[in-house]
Amino acid sequence: MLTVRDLVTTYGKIEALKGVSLQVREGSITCVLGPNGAGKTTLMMTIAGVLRPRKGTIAFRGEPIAALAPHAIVARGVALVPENRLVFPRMTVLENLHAGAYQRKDPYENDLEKIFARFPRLKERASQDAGTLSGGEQQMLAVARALMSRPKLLLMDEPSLGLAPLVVEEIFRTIAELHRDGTSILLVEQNAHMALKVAQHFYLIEQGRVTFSGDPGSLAEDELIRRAYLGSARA
Amino acid sequence: MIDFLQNTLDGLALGASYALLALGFTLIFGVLRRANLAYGPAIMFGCYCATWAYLKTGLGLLALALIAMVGSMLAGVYVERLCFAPHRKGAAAAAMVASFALWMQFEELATLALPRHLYAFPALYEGGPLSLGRLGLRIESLVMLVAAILVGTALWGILYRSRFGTAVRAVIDSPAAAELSGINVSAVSLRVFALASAIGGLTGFLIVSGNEQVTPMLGMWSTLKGMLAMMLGGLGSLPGAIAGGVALGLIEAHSQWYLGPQLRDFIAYLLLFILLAFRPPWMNTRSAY
Amino acid sequence: MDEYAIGVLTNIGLFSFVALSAWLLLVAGELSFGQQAFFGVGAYAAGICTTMLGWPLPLAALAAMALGAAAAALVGLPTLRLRGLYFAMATLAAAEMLRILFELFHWQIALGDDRIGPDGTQGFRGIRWMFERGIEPLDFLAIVWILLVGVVVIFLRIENSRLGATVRALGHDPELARSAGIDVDRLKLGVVAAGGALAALGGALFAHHNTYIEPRNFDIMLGVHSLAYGLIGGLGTVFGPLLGVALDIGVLEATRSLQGYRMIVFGGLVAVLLVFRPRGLLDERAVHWIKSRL
Amino acid sequence: MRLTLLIFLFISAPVLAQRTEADLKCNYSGKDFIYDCIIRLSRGGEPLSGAQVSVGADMPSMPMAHNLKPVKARPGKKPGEYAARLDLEMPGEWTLKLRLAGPVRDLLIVHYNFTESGTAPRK
Repeated sequence: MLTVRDLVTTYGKIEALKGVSLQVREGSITCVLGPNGAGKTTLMMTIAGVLRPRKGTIAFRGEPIAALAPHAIVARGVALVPENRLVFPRMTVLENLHAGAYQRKDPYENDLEKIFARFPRLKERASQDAGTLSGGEQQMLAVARALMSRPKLLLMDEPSLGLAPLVVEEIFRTIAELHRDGTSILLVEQNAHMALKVAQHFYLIEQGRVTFSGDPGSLAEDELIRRAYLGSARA
Repeated sequence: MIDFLQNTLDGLALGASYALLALGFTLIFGVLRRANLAYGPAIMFGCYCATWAYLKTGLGLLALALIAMVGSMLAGVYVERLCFAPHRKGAAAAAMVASFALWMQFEELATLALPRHLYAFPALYEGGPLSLGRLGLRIESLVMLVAAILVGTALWGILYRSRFGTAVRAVIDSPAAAELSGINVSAVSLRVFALASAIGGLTGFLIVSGNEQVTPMLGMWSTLKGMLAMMLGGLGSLPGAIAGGVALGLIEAHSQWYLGPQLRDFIAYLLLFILLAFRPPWMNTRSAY
Repeated sequence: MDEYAIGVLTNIGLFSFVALSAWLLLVAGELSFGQQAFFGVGAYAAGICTTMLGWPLPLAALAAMALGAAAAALVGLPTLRLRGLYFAMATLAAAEMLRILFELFHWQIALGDDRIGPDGTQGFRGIRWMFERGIEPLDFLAIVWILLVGVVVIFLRIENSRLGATVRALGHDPELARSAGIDVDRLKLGVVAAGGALAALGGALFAHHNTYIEPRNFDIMLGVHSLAYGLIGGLGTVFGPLLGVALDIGVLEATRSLQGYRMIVFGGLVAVLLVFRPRGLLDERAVHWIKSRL
Repeated sequence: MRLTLLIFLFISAPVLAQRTEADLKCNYSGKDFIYDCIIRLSRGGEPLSGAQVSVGADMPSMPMAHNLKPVKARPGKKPGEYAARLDLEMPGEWTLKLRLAGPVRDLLIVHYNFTESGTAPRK
């Protein structure tokens, strides 16, 4: 579904991604782990079109999308739930959802009902300003807004960041449900333990390079977690 | 007492024109986070197009109004494409100085096309003022007030009752989130810019036909008054723009009556300076360009 | 050199002072639309000192600079916390207030059979200290440029000193600067005051070059032009604003053939230039590139 | 640069020159912003003839940016009269600087309102 090959993204002279390649198969949850500053968020921002890659290609269902603007990529069915959520604080929850569906031409009323069914708390707070929601609720709203654009592939950048364990449970339950309903997900996550429970495939990124990829069982979890947080063992 | 009421009435009418200007400024500021110094000159350009058309063909008021709006809109889009679209991230100073450079262009273009320092413009209404008891209200002022109310409600309707409005407010609230929600931020900004310029063109037309004359100073005047009113009402808020415009109109009308024209401007600037220095709550504290 | 060339070069020199002051604030991260007011304060102060109090010009210029710095600090103090457009509009309001005060300022003393001194909108005539000393336009041009070179040398020495670095740090990110232990408020006030003094020096020289000043000389156009010169020339070096002034006034003279279309061509050029170089011709990168070549 | 200049800077006694009066009348030549002006100079009531007069023009707003070529005035018909043709950039109010050389050295400022149709002196 999504093929990324030799992606190089730079901030000025600093190479944040030094040739990253990965794949997301249709209907799967693929997870990207790695220490802070490894380039995970840069990867997501590049796929979503916010950052322009210096080299390398990104193909979504065979079509190159590296040069497209974010709104064009969303139109093709790739939606990003950004790090720190990025909701519209001074607009109501309902308006946030409407904004998410802005570029859709078809009537999306029934999608709205489905979203509210999946996130009952958002229905309660529908007419409340998004800025007044709790962290967990804002995260839900960010996911819901992304879903309003009816994505085929959902990019999630550290959804559990700064949330209470109870809320993180709820987030991952939602991710599992979305997966069951057929949405492919590319998940960047700090919480390796929770992520590995839902992912079918994962990549490990350190200093802008993929250093390991495989299925959850292929590497002992404690070894994986050590490298995910502390980086590969240096000689 | 009558003077007070009469001044208040005049102040409201003047405030209506300031509110319209401030609305245009705030719309542009909302989506771009930049002040457009060429906003007034774009309006002046539109009014000069209308004046030129009037001199050459003697068209009716309605046609002239349309020409003024379209002229201002075209000038506005030209400014947006050259000064604001290329400076998406950062470079706020560059965008502002670039808009100033275009201000100079518009001003020279105007004096080239119509070199005389002052041109007559057909009056909006030939008859005398409406008399409400012992107070007089010029018809042009009434039209300006009605226009301000109509434009205000129309804007409110667009922003709060239409899909495009939701997208505009999304871009105003957070451009980054809007882009990720599938909203083409630069297209929305361009359309908002055109809308704000059209409002400006209408305002310019009403001012020019109210005064029955057009001068190149209209550019500087509307930029200054528009920004002043926008800041008074709290940067970036549309209701604030209307409130700021009306407040400025009232302040100027009264201080002109009691203190004279020079002190009128002085009071307006002093008030803004004090407000900026002591930051009342409605002045949102977001650092803004 | 004929009288015309001397006139143009003197004007470029005079304008550079107020462009430098706007540039200084730009480098410190602030947009000011008000430097023209301090240029005016300098002009009036120096004019009064020489014509009405009989002081020699150097003393009058120093007094003008002190007054310019004080006026700038007076404007800067209450607006210290403001950033971006808020600060720009505050300086604009303050400058317009000062201009209106100049219009209301009447103070004349009798000298011989007529009265001299500021007379509101009628302006301030007879600032003839230079003229009466038999100082020819060429000599005055030398004075202006010697002072300007002096200021530039001071700036160059500050540029690569610690003070220069802290001002630039303030310009890029005041919060970061604050967290790095820089007293942002005091530094910003200092920069604003220095800008005021610089503009005032230019004003003092302008008053004596023109022998006549009036409030309309110090309107917003002068302020926004100074800001534009500072940015167009480039934020990377003290020569930026000088380049900006020389380009505008110099080029404008050279293109006399364009006559009516000058501003249209020049305005368009400036806008396009800023698209490609938002920090001006001689921005930080260009300066590093040049330095690496020297 | 003459050394004497530096000494001059510190002498503060103003030299009281007797006042020269200037009267100006300009009319529009018909071509874009070109005006023919007659300057009448007098000192203490007597017409002042034989002076070299150069006329510079500037505008009140942006005073240092309107650099027009100073024009040498030709002696006019009557004594103390001088004629000069001014090529201005645009109509409006200009500040004219009359720089006198020769028997009398002086610098006079005259305001003049150059409009499209005719002209009218301010003040």
